[in-house]
Amino acid sequence: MSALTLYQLVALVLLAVGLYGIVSRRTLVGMLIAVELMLNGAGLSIVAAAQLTDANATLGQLGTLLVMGLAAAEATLVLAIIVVVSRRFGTTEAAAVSTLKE
Amino acid sequence: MEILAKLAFAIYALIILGGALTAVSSKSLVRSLVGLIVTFFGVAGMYLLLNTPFLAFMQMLIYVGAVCVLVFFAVMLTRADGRGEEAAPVGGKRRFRALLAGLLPVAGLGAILVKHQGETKTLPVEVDLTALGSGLLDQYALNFELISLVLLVAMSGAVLLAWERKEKK
Amino acid sequence: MAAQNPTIVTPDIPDDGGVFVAPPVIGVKAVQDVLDVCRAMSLWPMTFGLACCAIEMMATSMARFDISRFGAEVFRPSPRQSDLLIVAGTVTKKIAPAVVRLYQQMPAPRFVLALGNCAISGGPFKFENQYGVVEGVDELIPVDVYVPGCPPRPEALLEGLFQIQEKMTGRRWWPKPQGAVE
Amino acid sequence: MIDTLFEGLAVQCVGRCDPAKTGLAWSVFLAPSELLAAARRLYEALYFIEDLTAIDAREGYLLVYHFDHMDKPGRVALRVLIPHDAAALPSIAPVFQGAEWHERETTDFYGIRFDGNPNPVPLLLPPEMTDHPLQKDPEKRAPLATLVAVGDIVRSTADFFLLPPEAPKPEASGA
Amino acid sequence: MSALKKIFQPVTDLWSLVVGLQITGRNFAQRQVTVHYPRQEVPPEVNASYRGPIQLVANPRNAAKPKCTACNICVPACPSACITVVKAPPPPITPEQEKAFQEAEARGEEVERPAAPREPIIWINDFSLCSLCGVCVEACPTHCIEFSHDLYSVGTSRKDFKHDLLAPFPEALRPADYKPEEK
Amino acid sequence: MSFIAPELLRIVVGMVAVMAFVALNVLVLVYAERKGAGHIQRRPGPYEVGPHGILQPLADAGKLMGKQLLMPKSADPILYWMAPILAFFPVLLLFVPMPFGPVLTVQDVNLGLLLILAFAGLNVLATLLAGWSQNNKFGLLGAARAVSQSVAYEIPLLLSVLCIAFQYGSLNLSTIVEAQGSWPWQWNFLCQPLAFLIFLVSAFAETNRAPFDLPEAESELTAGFHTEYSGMGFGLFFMAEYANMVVVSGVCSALFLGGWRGPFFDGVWWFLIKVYAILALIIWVRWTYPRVRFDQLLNINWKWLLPLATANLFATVFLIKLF
Amino acid sequence: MRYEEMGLTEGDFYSRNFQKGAREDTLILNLGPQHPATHGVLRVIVELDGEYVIRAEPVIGYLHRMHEKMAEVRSIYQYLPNMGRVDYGHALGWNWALVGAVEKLAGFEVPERAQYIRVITTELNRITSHLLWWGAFTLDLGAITPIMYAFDDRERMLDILQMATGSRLTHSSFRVGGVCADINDTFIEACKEFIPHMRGRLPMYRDLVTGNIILRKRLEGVGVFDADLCRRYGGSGPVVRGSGIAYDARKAEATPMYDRFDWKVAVQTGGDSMARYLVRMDEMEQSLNIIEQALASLPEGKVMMPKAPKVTWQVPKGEAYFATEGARGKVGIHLVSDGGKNPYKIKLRSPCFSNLSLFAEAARGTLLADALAILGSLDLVIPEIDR
Repeated sequence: MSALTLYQLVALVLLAVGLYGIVSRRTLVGMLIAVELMLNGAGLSIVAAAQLTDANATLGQLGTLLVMGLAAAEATLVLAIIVVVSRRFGTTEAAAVSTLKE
Repeated sequence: MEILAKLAFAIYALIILGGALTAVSSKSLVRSLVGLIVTFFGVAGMYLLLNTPFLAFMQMLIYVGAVCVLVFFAVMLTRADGRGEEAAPVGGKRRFRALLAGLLPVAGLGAILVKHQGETKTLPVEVDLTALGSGLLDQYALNFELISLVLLVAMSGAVLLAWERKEKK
Repeated sequence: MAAQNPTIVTPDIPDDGGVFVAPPVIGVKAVQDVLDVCRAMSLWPMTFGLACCAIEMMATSMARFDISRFGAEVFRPSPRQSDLLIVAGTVTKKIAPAVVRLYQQMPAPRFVLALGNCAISGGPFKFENQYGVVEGVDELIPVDVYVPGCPPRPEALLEGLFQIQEKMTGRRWWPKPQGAVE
Repeated sequence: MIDTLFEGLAVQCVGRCDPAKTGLAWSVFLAPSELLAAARRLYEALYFIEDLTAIDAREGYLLVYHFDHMDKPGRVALRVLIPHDAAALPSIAPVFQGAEWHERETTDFYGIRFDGNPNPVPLLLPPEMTDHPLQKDPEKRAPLATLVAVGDIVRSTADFFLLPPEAPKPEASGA
Repeated sequence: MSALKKIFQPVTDLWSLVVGLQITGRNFAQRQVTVHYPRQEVPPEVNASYRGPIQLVANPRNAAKPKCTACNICVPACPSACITVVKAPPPPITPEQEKAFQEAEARGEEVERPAAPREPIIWINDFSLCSLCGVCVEACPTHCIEFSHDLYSVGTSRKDFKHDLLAPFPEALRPADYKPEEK
Repeated sequence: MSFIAPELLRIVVGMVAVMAFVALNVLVLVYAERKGAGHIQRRPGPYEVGPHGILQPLADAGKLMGKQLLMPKSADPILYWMAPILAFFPVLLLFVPMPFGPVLTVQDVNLGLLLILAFAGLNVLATLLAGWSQNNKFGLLGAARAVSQSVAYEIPLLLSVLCIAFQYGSLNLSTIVEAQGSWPWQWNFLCQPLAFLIFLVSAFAETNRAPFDLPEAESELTAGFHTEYSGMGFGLFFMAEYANMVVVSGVCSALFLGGWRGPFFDGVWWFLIKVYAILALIIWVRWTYPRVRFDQLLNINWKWLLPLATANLFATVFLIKLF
Repeated sequence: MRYEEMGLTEGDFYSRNFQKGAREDTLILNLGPQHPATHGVLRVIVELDGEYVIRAEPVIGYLHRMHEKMAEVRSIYQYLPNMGRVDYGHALGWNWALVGAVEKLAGFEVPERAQYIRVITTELNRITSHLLWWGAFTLDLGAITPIMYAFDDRERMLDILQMATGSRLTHSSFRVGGVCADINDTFIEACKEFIPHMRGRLPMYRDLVTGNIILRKRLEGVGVFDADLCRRYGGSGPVVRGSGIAYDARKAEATPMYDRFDWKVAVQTGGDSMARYLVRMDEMEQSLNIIEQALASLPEGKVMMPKAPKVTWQVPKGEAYFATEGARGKVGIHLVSDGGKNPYKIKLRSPCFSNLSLFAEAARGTLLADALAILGSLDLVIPEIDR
């Protein structure tokens, strides 16, 4: 198996585990952690593809940097949301928050 | 040397796997956060293997230094210990759905990946920092600006969301 | 290790507030002796003042008497990090559980110095039909060295420290003061 | 001044004392029901609470509240007699919040109940302790007349319990 | 003016930090005030005024005996009941003496039985209770109690502080079963 | 994948040397701190244990090692023991790119500065884990404080470091040191005084030293985040704190004070002298000032340091472009 | 465990009681009884919302030493030494309060020299007390060095005081009708030497601590008490003088001798912790003035009144209230006697007790660090609160 495939498989594993986590976790924080896993998988995949093929290596690294920036922004926002939710509902369980709609 | 690199890869892969599994399966959220950190370390190691040390250090700086700390804050807001909300056993149905959600896309993507293995360079080259910098400012300036905008919006959004409490007082 | 002293010899396992993880001593005699000297020279007291004697305890750690010359100035606020519990002052029945608890929270090897007459025996507050004072802290926890006085002068506290060091290592490390009786 | 301050309240006795001999300027005897109102008058006259305690005497518990003034010194002692077997009186903590602790302390020592105290838990003594250490043995209690300074009586009700049989006794004013 | 002050405020504020460093720096260079205790001691004139555990004054006529007359005034005077004094009993009377006395009494003579010596046989101060208040010293009618200047007493047992104040007096009377303590 | 055996060996030897260096430094610093504190307070400090108390740190170390290790019943065992290790061992890594001397660097990393900044972040995590895992309210409060403090002060620290990095166009510490001259007026603290000050202040905060020692504010939180640690658990935190101080001083001396460059002769001695001078300043400050309040701490950062650092960065960039 | 046999059980009554009124999303923090900031065995339970204190309750009584009970089992003479232990910081204030109450009740005239000695030693003791507070307070605020400098001077003063009273801390040298020992020339010389020395030290204190920007920012505007608050809680001493009320029991209660000296009541109008701090710093200077004047005009004569009462003396019938200004505020003794061997009742009016009782209200809504600064600025001595 080529090196690229191996890296991609690792990234895929991260994606899978992240997906599993996001479904099985019931609190927002747990889901946030799962999302971070997936984002890492994405970053790894991009870098591996850029470094190990003839694609533009700079582009790959920049892409991953952008992903990291996104991750930071997302974490900030989710944290704020969690703060608000936990203050309002006294819990961070996702199911409890779904009562918002009603 | 090839052997060494393969060994390193295997170790990093195991670290990532272990960390990721801890992160999604641990009952205590702090432990799962620690799993996440371990995963970050593993990924950083992989970046090193890919000869992108800059990304590896940025991974540490941003993910471990900033994102994890933020998540920790979030964790502290919840009852995150072994008796917390996350501790209740996951029902079989839920677990099945989760497994399904995890495995289905992966199976598809994995199959494609294994089937269509691309060409691989054996020795990835390190990109000069200046190239990265000029890339950010010239070619991909728009993306750079966009991400700064996103960050800004996220920050102000977070501040706005969390502001409420002071007004109440 | 000074065999005559039960509170030092037993690697006593605190029965409250903590899980015993590692034994404090290693089985080799020479190592133990070296460790004992180290311990004797680095007795970190707990910041625990009860009454008047606490001020003299503070005075001892201040510039004039400077207990730090003997390595005992690191007053730790947490019992987990301290070696020496200086019971400085009157132990009332209301505080007694806290004293016992603090003692139990200290990891072995730990030492107790009763400073002042109140801590030794209730001192002037021991009278018939009294309802509030524990008549001697040794009714609650084992005490290694007693320093009497009301309050004792800082010199006496230093002597008490030397006495503990003597108890741990079997010898007195410092000369006797000129003015000492005996 | 104190005369006028308690105008309209059912004061049992107002006595003027000699500060040089007793440290008190006024000694005022009240019924328990008037206590809160009297405290409020004192508060409005800018008095501050000094302390409060009880004297376990033969006639009952004599509660003594000391007030003083920051600009015009002169201690006012409010005194309330309550019987041993119904030891309760209203709390003045709504007016002088500082009295809360003093009252809790008095409850600890004498077992006197203060109705309306916002936090009536033991203050100084351990909560497990049930007896009240400063209560005296009944045979050791002394009559109030030997204990307290009534002072020169300015006015008093006719049935005031410490009213000397004849005109003000010399030793009543402090000796 | 106030605007100017506002601008300079941070400067003066920061300067106060420098001043602090200056002071501690100056003290760093200054002589230390520490008394290196076991090697040095505080000046004796300081200790001379210190009230240590009480001791008995020697008898002016016989320095080997205490001056105390065992009048027991200090015992109830002590607020914390730390003094134990036992007066010496009268010397034992042998049967012959007793007989002689009785005979003399029978003869109607004034018999002078030997009186108890005005001396203590036990004088214990439980220093662990003492509050060094000096009430006993002031109460003593013969001024035979004084403060020592012993600042060094420590012990490993509570019993160490039951000071036997007769110990310094070799000729002091002792109870029959008294065994001098090894020190 | 440029790992070759001598390189590996060099790293291993370097790590061992670094460990020895750190351990020695911690001992010396503990002694120096206590002695310094003593002299500032006009007393001798440790004096009797060994000549002038020189063996005091050894005695302390021996005692801490021989002390019983305890864990609270309600603590999370894995995290509880992970925290001190996570606090101490990454610090060793920070010495890897440290330019001790012209050739005396464990491994000349091109992104050395970035490495230091990246791994310094682990310290925060260790504090957090320690504070959280011991299940003690004081610990938790201390941890929460530590995090907001570190996160806040990392920004001005980064910005002030970036100024230097921009100036030399490099993240390699050795390059930066070499680019500075031998004489004090050629060092960076003169051409970047503001960055130097900001770096110093942030360094105090990042190493949790007084007057910014809020995570372990004794009078408020007893021992803060390490309240429940005993024996070597506490010892590791203790060592990490001092090792962090050495790192910060090392970086400061490399960035602003010319590292191993010095008048007359370049070399490791200059580096050490500068590091110890900064350490002395840190100790001196600790024994002089009261502790700031928590909100003031953040205010200093957000209202003063951050704008100043940003302005400084812009000015630097502008001037670099100008010339 | 032995203490359970003594009728004490674990399980905390106070925190359970406190928890009853707590909100759900707050943290309840238990400071003490062993906590570095509480100077002994005070315990404060606080409810924290983040770093903000929303409720605080001091729990006291951990050092309750039954002084009022002891008064009923001991004669006045035997009770005197206790006074040195009520407030170890300013023992002579309490000494004076008790002997003053007895002298008032019995109508004794105290020789003038004895009164002067009382003034000198009491004021010296006041400075030691303030220095102790100053050091401990700065220690609370995180500065470690000032307490060392404070203790330098304090040690010198303790040496001087020991000459007159025989002990360093728990002085009990006042007797009914005088003082227990006359002062000698060494004492006077030492005092005269000490006054300029101390005057030289105060500016150093000011520069090191008072002027320090960190300290000022920690104290200014923190814990503002107004006169009404002080009145409602019965605060006294520097606590009211920091709020702009020139109330000093030495003047208000006409403590003997003080009218002969030229001194001012130190007042600050800020009402915050800084004001209380400054009041105490000023008071040290005023005390030095008083000592200087007293030494200059020290009369000759006896130090005990003739026929001074002995151990077995019985207090005459009646009641007396004597108050003087301790270092922490108004120290009062309410003495009730039925003419028996022991006093019928003695009530100790402790300034710290009243001052601490206002803490709960003052701390509401402040930061945790501010609450501890307020606690420190009250200058608490626990045995005096618990008695």
